[in-house]
Amino acid sequence: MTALFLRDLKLSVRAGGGAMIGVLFFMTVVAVIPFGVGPDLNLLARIGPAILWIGALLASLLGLDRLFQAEREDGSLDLIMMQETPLLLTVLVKCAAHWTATGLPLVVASPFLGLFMNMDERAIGATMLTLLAGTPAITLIGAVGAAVAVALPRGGLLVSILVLPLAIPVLIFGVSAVYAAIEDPAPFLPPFMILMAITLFFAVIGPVAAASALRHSAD
Amino acid sequence: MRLLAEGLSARRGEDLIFKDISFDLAGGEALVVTGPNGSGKSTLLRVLAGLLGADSGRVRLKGGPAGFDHPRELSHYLGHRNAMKRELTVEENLIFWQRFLGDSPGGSGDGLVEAATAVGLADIIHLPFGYLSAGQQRRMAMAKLLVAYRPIWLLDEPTAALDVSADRLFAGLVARHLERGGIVIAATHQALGFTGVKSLEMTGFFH
Amino acid sequence: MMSHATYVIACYAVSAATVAGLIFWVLTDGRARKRELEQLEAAGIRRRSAEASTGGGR
Amino acid sequence: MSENSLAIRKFSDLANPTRFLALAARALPWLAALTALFFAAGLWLSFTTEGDYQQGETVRIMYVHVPSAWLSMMCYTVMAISALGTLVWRHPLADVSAKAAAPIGACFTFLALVTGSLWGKPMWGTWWVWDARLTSVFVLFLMYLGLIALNRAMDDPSRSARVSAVLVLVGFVNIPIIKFSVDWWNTLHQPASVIRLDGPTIDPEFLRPLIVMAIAFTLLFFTLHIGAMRNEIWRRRVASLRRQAARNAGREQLAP
Repeated sequence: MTALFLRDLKLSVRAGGGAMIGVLFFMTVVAVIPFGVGPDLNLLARIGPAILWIGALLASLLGLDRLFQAEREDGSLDLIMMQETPLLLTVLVKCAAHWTATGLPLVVASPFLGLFMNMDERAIGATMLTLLAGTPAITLIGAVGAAVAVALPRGGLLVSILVLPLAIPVLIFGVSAVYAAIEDPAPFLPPFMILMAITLFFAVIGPVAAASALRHSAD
Repeated sequence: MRLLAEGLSARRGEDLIFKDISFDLAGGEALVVTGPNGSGKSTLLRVLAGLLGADSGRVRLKGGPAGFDHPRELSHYLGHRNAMKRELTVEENLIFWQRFLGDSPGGSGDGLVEAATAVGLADIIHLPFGYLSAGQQRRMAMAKLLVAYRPIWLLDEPTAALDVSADRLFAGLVARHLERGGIVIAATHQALGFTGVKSLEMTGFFH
Repeated sequence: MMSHATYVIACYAVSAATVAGLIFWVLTDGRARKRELEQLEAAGIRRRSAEASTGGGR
Repeated sequence: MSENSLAIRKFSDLANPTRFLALAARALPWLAALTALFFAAGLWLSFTTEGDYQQGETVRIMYVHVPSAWLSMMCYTVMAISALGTLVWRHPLADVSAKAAAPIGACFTFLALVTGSLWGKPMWGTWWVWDARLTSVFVLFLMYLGLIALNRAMDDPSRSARVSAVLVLVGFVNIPIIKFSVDWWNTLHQPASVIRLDGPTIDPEFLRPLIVMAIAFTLLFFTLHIGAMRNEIWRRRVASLRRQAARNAGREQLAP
């Protein structure tokens, strides 16, 4: 299993890998927002956490469609599915590798983009923390979409359409936890706990659903 | 160890691909599946590999290691595609499969260099897989059969991209596997060039 | 105005780190490539143009 | 190699990668030594000169910030010229030069952004404002990263060369925008004070370390660029040798 994890990490940083593209997309999306809403620093500080979250959500969906499709195209998926290790464990490991390659860089880049958004230290810290807790959930939900769309010729866009509605709860609680951290009356912990619960929930549901989708899409 | 197929039939979508296929293979025996395109050779192998469900009938393993009653986990499956990543070197690919597949009980796989030598390409394992020609890629995919031990080999058109000398080399690998008591089931258009094998001709249906 | 010294030091530290990283990248990358070339040459693989220039005296 | 073969007679001689490698091997130690010398002088000057009465100690940030900002633009200009070389003159080294310059340019742009922020926090009270110059430099940074990603995404250098050359040239419109943004729009960033038609407006006390540091950074850029180009040439040779090795391995198999 470590072999699979390491291989997927290697593949994502090698030529043509998606590790850097996600962060770049994240930065570009966030950099474009001020052109749209104007350079009003107070306004940017207010909407900053939401923009960072939406940017991270879109960026982490970016490479997901290749998660199983690339394996299927070169025949590796057949071999992976024949093994005695439970398929859902394999899916979980693949998700972990994918998140380490694309999700973690987003979390690391978020404080810098927070500065661009004129957010204060508290908001930046809260955003980073919620992204750290929330982006794995997006990857895990995305794995289900990727598994469903694995056999489709142009599954890329479809994965995003399938996954985005499912990821809305993550967005809601992620953003509300950040705002709770900035604005005093609302407590930070309850939404943050719900966010972590969502992640844990999808850590169970995601691999199970993805594994069964993969089994049924075999041909 | 015996591999038994009893009255297998399979469908793809609504179409029946084949029906009532039975065979019985003991260790050291090979089965060559022949037949025209579309007669269901690949489907049969995928059913044996457990990648497709059989419509009726079943595949059984007798006298194998305890806990394995389907050949799936004791099989190597070499499909049309090589299951190697173009971006990684051959060495990285083989190490990955060696570690990921692991050895089945009752044997152990060859070392990396040994396996690459067996397919005649030991000096280029440090190259990225994408640099290799189609024939070399196919041979490296065969080296994958050697790095992790599996008693059963399921081979789908194994020699499609190979020239004559590589064909012979491959026949040697299969013969060695049979000598050690392995089972080989190969679907192919070409004669594999080894003797003493069972054969199964698939005719397909004409609607 | 000593409070600003932190910013100055941070600035020079970041610059030094970035420049050092660049230099390190160029050096290690060069070494790795050179080693690969030597390995290939040891394996008996030569560039055709190199063979031509040693043989023909271009 | 004889001394004769090292002499560059025509401009086209530079096109030969082998010549370039030989030249780089000779020039690099000198360039590196010169860079170190200028950096020593520049750093000494920048820490011994007086602080500005208005900016205080933070004026020392300028000695790093201005050269990196200047290099971020110069590096892109080098890449644009290389892109022209790829597309118009089909110069074989032009593509190597453009590819090698991208990561270096990205690093200097990053430095310009970071040091600018570190200056902005005490002076303007904020890390970042979306003003014309800052924003256009940030866009430049994103362009560098995009080009690096593009170069990495395509494994065949000859194919990627043209494509990224086109992209570099299209992106070049950003450079004049950065340069003149402070003059065209009235923004927070102060206007150019060194390179002006009517001579520098800056106090010679600050000008001296600034110029020495600018020279040092420029030398550093060229040293790194030549080094990176050499690495890129080596990388391509390794790749072509490997393909050759793969072909040879097939031939040996056929021979017996």
